[in-house]
Amino acid sequence: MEKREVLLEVKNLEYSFDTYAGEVKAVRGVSFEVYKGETLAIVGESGCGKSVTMHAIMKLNPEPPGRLKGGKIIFDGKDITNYTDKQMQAIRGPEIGMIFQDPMTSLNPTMTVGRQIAEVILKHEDVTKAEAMRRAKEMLDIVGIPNADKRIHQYPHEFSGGMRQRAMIAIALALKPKLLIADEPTTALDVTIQAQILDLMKDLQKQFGTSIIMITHNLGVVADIADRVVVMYAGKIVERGTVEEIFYHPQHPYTWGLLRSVPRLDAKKKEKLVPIIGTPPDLFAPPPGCPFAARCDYAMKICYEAPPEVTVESETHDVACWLKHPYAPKVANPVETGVTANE
Amino acid sequence: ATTSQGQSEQVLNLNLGEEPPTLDPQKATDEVSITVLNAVLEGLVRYNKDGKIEKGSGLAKDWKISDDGLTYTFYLKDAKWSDGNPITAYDFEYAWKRALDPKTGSQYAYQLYYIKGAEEYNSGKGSADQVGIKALDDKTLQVTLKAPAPQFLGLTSFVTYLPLEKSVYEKYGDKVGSDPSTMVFSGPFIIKEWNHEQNIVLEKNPNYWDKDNVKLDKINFSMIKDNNSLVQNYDTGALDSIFIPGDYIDKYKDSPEFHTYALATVWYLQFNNKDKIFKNANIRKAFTLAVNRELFVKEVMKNGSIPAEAVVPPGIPGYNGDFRSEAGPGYFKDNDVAQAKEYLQKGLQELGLSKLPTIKFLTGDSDTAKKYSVALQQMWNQALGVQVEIQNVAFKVRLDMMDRGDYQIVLAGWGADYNDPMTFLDMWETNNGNNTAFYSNPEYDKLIEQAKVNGDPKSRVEEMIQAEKILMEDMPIGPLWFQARAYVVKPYVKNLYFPAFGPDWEMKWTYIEGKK
Amino acid sequence: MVEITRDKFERVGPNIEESQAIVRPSMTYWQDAWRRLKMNKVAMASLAFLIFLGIMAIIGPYLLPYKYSDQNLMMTNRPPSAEHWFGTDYLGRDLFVRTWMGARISLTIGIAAALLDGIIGVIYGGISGYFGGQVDNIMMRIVDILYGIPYLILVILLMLVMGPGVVTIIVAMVMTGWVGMARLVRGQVLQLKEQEFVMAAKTLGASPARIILKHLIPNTIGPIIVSITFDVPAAIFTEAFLSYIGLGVQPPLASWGTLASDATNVLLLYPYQLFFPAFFISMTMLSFNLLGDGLRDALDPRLRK
Amino acid sequence: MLRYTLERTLYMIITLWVIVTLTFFLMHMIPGDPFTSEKKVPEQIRQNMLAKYHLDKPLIVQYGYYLRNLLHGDLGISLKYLNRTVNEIIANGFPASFQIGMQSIIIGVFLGLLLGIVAALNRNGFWDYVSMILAVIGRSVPNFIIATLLQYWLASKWKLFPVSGWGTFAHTVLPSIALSFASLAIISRLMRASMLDVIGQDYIKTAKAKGLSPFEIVWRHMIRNAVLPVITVLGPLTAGIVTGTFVVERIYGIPGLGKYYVQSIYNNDYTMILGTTIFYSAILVFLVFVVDITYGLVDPRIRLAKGGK
Amino acid sequence: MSDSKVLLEVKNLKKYFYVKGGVLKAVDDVSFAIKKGETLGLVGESGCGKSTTGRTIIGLYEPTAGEIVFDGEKVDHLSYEGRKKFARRVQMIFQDPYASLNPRMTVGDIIGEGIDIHGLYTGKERMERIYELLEMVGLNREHANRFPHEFSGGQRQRIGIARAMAIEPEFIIADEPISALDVSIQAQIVNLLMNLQEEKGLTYLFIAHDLSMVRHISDNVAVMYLGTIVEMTSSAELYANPLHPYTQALLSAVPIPDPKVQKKRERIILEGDVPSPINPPSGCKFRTRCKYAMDICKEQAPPLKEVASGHFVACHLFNK
Ligand SMILES: Nc1ncnc2c1ncn2[C@@H]1O[C@H](COP(=O)(O)OP(=O)(O)OP(=O)(O)O)[C@@H](O)[C@H]1O
Ligand SMILES: Nc1ncnc2c1ncn2[C@@H]1O[C@H](COP(=O)(O)OP(=O)(O)OP(=O)(O)O)[C@@H](O)[C@H]1O
Ligand SMILES: [Mg+2]
Ligand SMILES: [Mg+2]
Ligand code: NI
Repeated sequence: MEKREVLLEVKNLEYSFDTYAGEVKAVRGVSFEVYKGETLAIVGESGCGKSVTMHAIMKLNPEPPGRLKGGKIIFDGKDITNYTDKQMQAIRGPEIGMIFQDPMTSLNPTMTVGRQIAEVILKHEDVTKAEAMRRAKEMLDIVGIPNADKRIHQYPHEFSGGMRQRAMIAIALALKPKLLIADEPTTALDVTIQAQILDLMKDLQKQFGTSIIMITHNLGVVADIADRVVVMYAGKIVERGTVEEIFYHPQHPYTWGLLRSVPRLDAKKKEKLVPIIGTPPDLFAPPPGCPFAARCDYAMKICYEAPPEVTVESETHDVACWLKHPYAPKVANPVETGVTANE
Repeated sequence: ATTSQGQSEQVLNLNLGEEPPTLDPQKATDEVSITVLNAVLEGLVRYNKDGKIEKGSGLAKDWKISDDGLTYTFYLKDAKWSDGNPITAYDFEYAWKRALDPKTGSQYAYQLYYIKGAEEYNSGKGSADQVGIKALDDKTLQVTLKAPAPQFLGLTSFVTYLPLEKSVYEKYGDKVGSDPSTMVFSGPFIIKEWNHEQNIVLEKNPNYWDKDNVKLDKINFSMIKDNNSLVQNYDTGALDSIFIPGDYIDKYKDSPEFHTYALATVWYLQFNNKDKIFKNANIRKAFTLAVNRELFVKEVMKNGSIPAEAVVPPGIPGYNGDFRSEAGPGYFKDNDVAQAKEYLQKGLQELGLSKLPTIKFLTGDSDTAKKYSVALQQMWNQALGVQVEIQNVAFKVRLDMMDRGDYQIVLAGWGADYNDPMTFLDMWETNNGNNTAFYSNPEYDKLIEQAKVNGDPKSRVEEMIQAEKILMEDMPIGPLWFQARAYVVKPYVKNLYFPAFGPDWEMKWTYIEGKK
Repeated sequence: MVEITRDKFERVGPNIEESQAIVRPSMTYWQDAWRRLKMNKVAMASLAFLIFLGIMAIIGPYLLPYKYSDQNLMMTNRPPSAEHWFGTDYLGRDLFVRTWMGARISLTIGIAAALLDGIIGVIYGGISGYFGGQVDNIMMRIVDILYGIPYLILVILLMLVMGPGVVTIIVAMVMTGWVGMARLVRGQVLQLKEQEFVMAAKTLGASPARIILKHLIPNTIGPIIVSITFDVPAAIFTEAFLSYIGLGVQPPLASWGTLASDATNVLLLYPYQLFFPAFFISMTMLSFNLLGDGLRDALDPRLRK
Repeated sequence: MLRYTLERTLYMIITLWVIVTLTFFLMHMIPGDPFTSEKKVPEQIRQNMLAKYHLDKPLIVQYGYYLRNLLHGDLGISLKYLNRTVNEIIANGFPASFQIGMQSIIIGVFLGLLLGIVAALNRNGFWDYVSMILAVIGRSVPNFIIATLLQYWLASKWKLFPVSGWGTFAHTVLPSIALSFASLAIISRLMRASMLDVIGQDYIKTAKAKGLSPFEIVWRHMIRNAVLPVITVLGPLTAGIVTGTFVVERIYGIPGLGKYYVQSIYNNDYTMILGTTIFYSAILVFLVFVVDITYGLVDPRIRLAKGGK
Repeated sequence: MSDSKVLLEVKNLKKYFYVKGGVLKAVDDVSFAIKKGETLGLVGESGCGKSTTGRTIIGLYEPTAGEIVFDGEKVDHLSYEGRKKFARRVQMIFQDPYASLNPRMTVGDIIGEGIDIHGLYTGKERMERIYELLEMVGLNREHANRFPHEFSGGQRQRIGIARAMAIEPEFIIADEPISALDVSIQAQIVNLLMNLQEEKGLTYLFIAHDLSMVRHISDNVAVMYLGTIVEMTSSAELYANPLHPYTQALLSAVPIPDPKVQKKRERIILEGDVPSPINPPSGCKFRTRCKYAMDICKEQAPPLKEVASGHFVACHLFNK
């Protein structure tokens, strides 16, 4: 894979929340980069710190209790780690757009959809109100909402869920930002609507060349849209690689577990699902070793004692697991990859 | 403020305290309305500066009383209504009969019951023609009483006797007195403006027969109820005189602007003579004597009221002078604790009790009523060791409880209706509606009845003295104090008079001098 | 740093216990609420002040050698002194003793009225909300109507039937006071009854009474408690108003309301007489309100963390 | 919309009718009649007066008369102010009460919202406590004390305003301020709570992600959404205030309606009691209705639901 | 298994809500039967009436019309006593693991509530039973004294299952029990449900919108659209041979977790959204989004007809 231009680089990000019981270490040393024009998927169980990471990039976490403990965020060549809120205002919108999970609550119920789109244009560009409204209408057209000239005067509650999420996308993309962060944009939607939205995002990415960070639980969605995948667990990245690498050559037992616990619609027969037992650790007191050890079939003593180092599998693929240590017993990948299952 | 000549503006600012409920003279019953009406209407007589009646002080330039004291003939002055029409005897006849007409619904119609046929007409048993009121001509009015009544002459200045022009009555009917436009005036002033709940503005009446003696050009009546407001308005000069709200006497009592004057009003403990405890006279006496009136008026009231050891207040005329001085100052000793204890013992014995149960003491719900009742409660407790429970209830509730005899002791007061001792005495007759003490003594009743029809002033007064004495022996009520009122008045206000009963002020002769 | 040796790479498998374990300390709802309340300095200060008031209401009247009703007509309207810490009133009664006597009455009235409001309101609102539909409609109209009838008529009639006194005042306050609570509980219940845990109870065959008592009311308890803390000062306030128009407690008893209203009558002359009751009314209300605010935060499940 | 209005109106009328009926019978249970006074009048005269005002008839007949007159918009003659009609008295007193009430509501709403917003934005910060203490003091000091103190300092001491009375704008300032404290307190507390609610909403995150400044977020996205709960209380609050409050009117000598709510009951002024009750209740239900409509204007979700698609 | 007896039969079930703006036909003439020991999956887009169907069956809503027969007895319109008896045999598992547990009760009390209501055990026995249930769903006994908020979503859902199992029902309606959970946790729950079914011979009505999970757990599947069933057959048949255009679209919309396959797939994208259930389209309710829509679809609602053995579909395309 040829070297592409890096748009966003997150280095060793650490983020904590100070709560009554102590520090919740929500993100514990996360590094990844997003290339121009690609789609990066971040998957992982609920509470593993995906949203916190994204919010940390955008500086949307409530502070306090939130607190950036360390690391660097470099966006488009600029180190935005210590940007003030004022400086961030220029980034949010024109540089990075964001879509949230629940389209029902992410739009202001008392403002027309058109104005909500126009607002972001007015804020960042020197245009007239009428021009902004015209552009808002255009955006609605682009995201595939019919009758856009009527729709811009309607309120969010007059839109269906899918249309609201489209409107959210219109807001996020109104200024053609370089990066779109989509935090579980389809989780709240029906499969049919999800398919529409995913297609739309792919379309728009082609059209605008936007990079996308896609957060999702759904491996199907990852397979559909992602170029590269980051697997997070308990505030850390356990594995990252291209989508093919992750699906066909997964290296981390957690990734294996994820892949084995989803049923496949295209499988010929009902296979037995293999769940990951137990629940993720509480980030309030993360275990000293590998956070996944307690749920890992292959756990070794060392896993409970020390955090694993990152092993590079290929230029694009690395994994944090003790199994990769030369001392470790060799374990075969238990996942029947999709292709084989299909045969 | 002063005029350009350096002379004071003749404007007087006073506070009425509340909105007059009505300025229809035949319907008005309250002090506020009476005060306003007395300033703007003139009766047959008007009390002069020192509270006396003399011929020509009102619209009647002269009158004749028949020897049997039953027929009064009044001769009217050539006076005019404020609209310029002459004031005639027919206006009086109309107004008085209007008060008696049952359809008018006049509450004070009974003030005319001295007149022959009046009560019958008012209760629907007689007719207007049978009433002893007759205008003989434009200027002569003849009135026939059903019994001699020495107070009658004075009564003709009373509000119910004040007329408006007959044509005004006919034109406005029930609306008379709701607004200055529905009235004409015969008194020293006219009503210029009446802003409900806010103020009333009086101006000098140019058609008044005695206008030369009226100096004030304007009187502003405000309607402030709140004590603090009132005091501050006086202090800031927005008001020229106020009655001092009870609690503020300390503030003014050393000021040269501070004055008090006696009202013809007596306050007393009224015992329920039907109550199983207070039917006993000794108990009643014990409670009466145990009160330290001297201390009470001085430290609690502070307004110049004087301790009362009798029923009829000083200042009420007797045969030849003051009734009080003719009858003697009092019938018992103030704060006679030893005697009171004795009475209590005796009373308890008679009742077969060893100790008094908790006594209920009914009073109103005003701040003063509460204050007074608490002070009395403490005195009884200290002197007699009795437990007294105070019941503060709303005004009408208290009246209702008194009517039904649902009380043991109540704090009550009585002000004169007319300038005669009888106004304080006849209410204790057995079946008098005001006798809510349920006192009954045939001997007393007999004396009062005799005095009522007695044409001889001297023996009449003697009968009344006799009656008062019996009353104080039986003690159905325990007199506490004769009411006085404290007020402050700015030094530049001259000749503002404070009558002992009736209106709050007499302003006819008032003037302003030296106001800066 | 952990030493990496070969034997550490022995496979031991998952640790189910640990993967299920709950590391955070177990805390009941109340423990958690109390903990969060404790962190709220303002609320704790208020609570401390209220406890102080409570104690003073009990012992305050005995700290000086006077009874609340003892008059001394030779010592009226004295300013605060060593003898009379808060001064004396128009009858020479000691205002310190009367202020704490007043605290007794006012706090009793406030707390009793608030609790009764709470009980009636919870029952009424609970029923109205749970049954909904026509029942709710009618019950809420009754509330509207109750609101419309002049309060004073009700109070006067009540005084007539029950005679004046502290109990009457409490009843008078409760007569319309419960309405707010009923509305609150009803609103909460309307929301809660659509929640799945209520449905779950229904599918288990739970009776309406069980659902209301075990599921609905416990889940509104937060707002209920908060509302009660706000009702206490409201009742004290209403009592002050009733005192102002002459329907307060019977003399020689004193409440803060009667003390304040007596004192306003002489405000220009003896301002200190107003100071103490007004100060304590305000501080009590302030404390209850701040405590209520703190409780609201502490009891709000959404703010739990 | 029309249907909805009609339905609401019907409800209002029924509610009013029940209130009138209950009040009618309850008030007659209070001892005495309008003409009982300290000094007894002869029974015959009392009868004359009762007859004149139809008070001698059985209660149910009086009730019938009253309803009939009410249907013609006639509230009857006051039994204390004997030749003034209740309609006149209300018409006469309402403007003053209304002016003071509106002014105080405007002050209360303006300052209340401001305080609430500032408090919520500085949650648990300095301004939060300042606003809370201001608000709570406003609510916790009985208004007879506030009104008296304002009068003492601002009018009597510093002579900035007249002590009492009515007529010029200056007369209205102190009472408006004194009255506004309560509404200010309620509104600021409510606004704070609902602002805190809104702050946590997802669409605020969206607004932030758009790069809006904190001020723009507050102004455009928070206030409008947060103000909804405030609007709901505004109905009863306004009704209570514009119909006058006894205490403040009494202290400042304002020719308003407030005193009638209290005094008519003490005076057994039956027609006045009913008149003020009807007037108050009607204003209340009307304002609640207005508030509902305003609510729809502010919150488009409700507008549609009620209009029916 | 296939010849075992029918446990639940729903006949022409209707449930209408009377709302502002008209009648909302949430469930409009739905019929199906579930045999003992089997699982019927009910799928469809949000708002199509799945939950309403489940809730009406269990008696949380009164049916507007139709019949529900459980084990040979009519169970619609039961008295309170009848419902209580019925409750012992039929239980429900709810979608939202956060909202379905009373936050003020301990886990032990939540699980024990059914035991208390039906007076099954008391005292020590009751606690033993609660521990047993906790262990059955893979939790441990220490958890009995904790409160729901201390648990993760999957653990809570297991508590919900334990609550339902506490009174040993024969039939369980699972209303999207896994949609709120993480993928890895979903499998735990599904496996748990399937194990319980094997052990206790339970019968399920499994409501979901995740077609892959439904297929995994169900013997038969019914596809709902706007309150009506458009297709119903065995799960193998449905996925191998979907007939109704809606079913086809629905299946093709499910992304497959295999990038090569997924990126090559031809998808049938459904235009637009589900119409409002207050004013559904005339005739076939799906016609507004159906690319095969014909004139007749506008006029006539297609009946649910058996087009092949055990394969029912409601579409005019198969109505020759
Ligand atoms: N404001 C906050 N205060 C305290 N802790 C927080 C806060 N926000 C997030 N956390 C904690 O940070 C951790 C990571 O949360 P995050 O929202 O990033 O998870 P996520 O991976 O996005 O999960 P999901 O898939 O549920 O959205 C969680 O343990 C959460 O409890
Ligand atoms: N209590 C109710 N009152 C009025 N309408 C209701 C009620 N419950 C459900 N509905 C409506 O009935 C329709 C079907 O709802 P239902 O909850 O059964 O859908 P569902 O298929 O379970 O959807 P989801 O997947 O979102 O849970 C929806 O339009 C819903 O708005
Ligand atoms: Mg997230
Ligand atoms: Mg559902
Ligand atoms: Ni008619």
